[in-house]
Amino acid sequence: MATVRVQAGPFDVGAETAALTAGRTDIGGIGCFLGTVRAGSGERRVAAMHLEHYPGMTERAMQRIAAEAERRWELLGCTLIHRTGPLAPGEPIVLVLAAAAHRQPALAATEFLIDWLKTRAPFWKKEIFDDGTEAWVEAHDADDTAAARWRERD
Amino acid sequence: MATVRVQAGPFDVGAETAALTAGRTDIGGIGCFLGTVRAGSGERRVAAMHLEHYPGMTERAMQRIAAEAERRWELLGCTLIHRTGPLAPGEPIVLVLAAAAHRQPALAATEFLIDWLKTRAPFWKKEIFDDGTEAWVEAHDADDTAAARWRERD
Amino acid sequence: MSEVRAAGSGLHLLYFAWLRERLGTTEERVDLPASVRTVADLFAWQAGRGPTYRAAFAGPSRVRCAVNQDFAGGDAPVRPGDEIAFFPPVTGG
Amino acid sequence: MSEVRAAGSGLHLLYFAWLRERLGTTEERVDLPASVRTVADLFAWQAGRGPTYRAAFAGPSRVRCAVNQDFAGGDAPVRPGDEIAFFPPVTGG
Repeated sequence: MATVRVQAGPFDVGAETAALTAGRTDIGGIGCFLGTVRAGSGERRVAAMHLEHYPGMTERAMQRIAAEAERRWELLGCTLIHRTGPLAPGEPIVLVLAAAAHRQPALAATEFLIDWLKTRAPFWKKEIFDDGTEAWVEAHDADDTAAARWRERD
Repeated sequence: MATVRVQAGPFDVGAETAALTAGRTDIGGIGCFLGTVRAGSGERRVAAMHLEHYPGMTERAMQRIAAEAERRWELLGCTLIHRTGPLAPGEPIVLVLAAAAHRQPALAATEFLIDWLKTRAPFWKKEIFDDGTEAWVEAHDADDTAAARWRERD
Repeated sequence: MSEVRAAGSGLHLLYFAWLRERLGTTEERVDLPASVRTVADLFAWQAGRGPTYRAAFAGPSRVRCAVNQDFAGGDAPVRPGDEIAFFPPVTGG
Repeated sequence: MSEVRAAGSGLHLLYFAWLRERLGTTEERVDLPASVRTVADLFAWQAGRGPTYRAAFAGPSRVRCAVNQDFAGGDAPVRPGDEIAFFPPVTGG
């Protein structure tokens, strides 16, 4: 049931939401998270972001994450789209949509999906700075902590 | 900073998201909630929904709810749009958007905004059923409970 | 936020949703009754206006109130010129 | 979900992100070393391939592993034909 896509090009939030809800009258709420590239606030500004991924495993991991959300909540639809390749500051990176009869499961599933995407889908971000240097983004403990919340409630 | 609108016509999720993020490179995440009209699952199906509101107070209440979210989280933008008048099953009723540097405040603020909108903004829903009967929707204790979570954390 | 005040020395009363339908009234302008200093007083006064009003406003009422477009409890003062709205618990969102 | 298996009797090794850059290798095919039964064995074998490999794979390594496109811990078995990927903790989303 879930729509899972890995793509280089941009996505259209309105079109994806419309596709998820088209012809449905059983959906009461759609939760959504849209992640975008930040330029950062340090001395070096991010000039570009490069998203590397593991083709094949990425789609499998995203399908599993969606399936786990569908196991935990009564979802009426779910969309995960993640971009790869070069991205400019301000551009969208990731889209999560979760539809349900009521808002609580829709919003909880949205939070779960982005927490697990950040810790269980094989993507890696490299920042290219305006001074020409570059650095792979380090994994955040906060992301592991956020993802671990969901294991505890299992 | 918040965009607050009460309107009869539909809204465009993609356009509202784009407006919130246009030209920004400090936003890392946008949380979103979209509420839609359910046809219901009982014997009587909802043929139409009618949204009544209190013009003047509605906008004030929505501005205050947005201001409270901005007080609680470091938001980089926030949009609240609520429709009024007659709506068909499947149609969008309400849109909440909250932008922040990171996903946690964006998603927490989104949840807060819809919880408070449901309990503190003067809207009333009437359901018109396919058998010609109609009924005002009753307030849910669950909504009060959801909204009360945020008072406790104050 | 700017204060909302209806013009005049009486009260501007508004009704919404099933309360509006049941009372058959959208809005009315009334002189400030001498007995009314607070929202609770106004509920008591409304309850004395006949059986339909009594059913809505007497006892443990399910009706909510806003004074000058802010939610108001029973203790809230009522003053000449106030815009006072009565309605069921809200159900938007 | 269908099982992912690389063809052949050796191992198909993949490297991502800074590990790929540091090792200068995107992928390689190796014969299954006799000493390797598990992912932990494979880390030990990799650590013996020179200083760059040792820095990445020896001791308390920050490198993660997937066997046939599923995250795998040190105990996970390694079999002929497996596709085995090494990479830093993920940072997408």
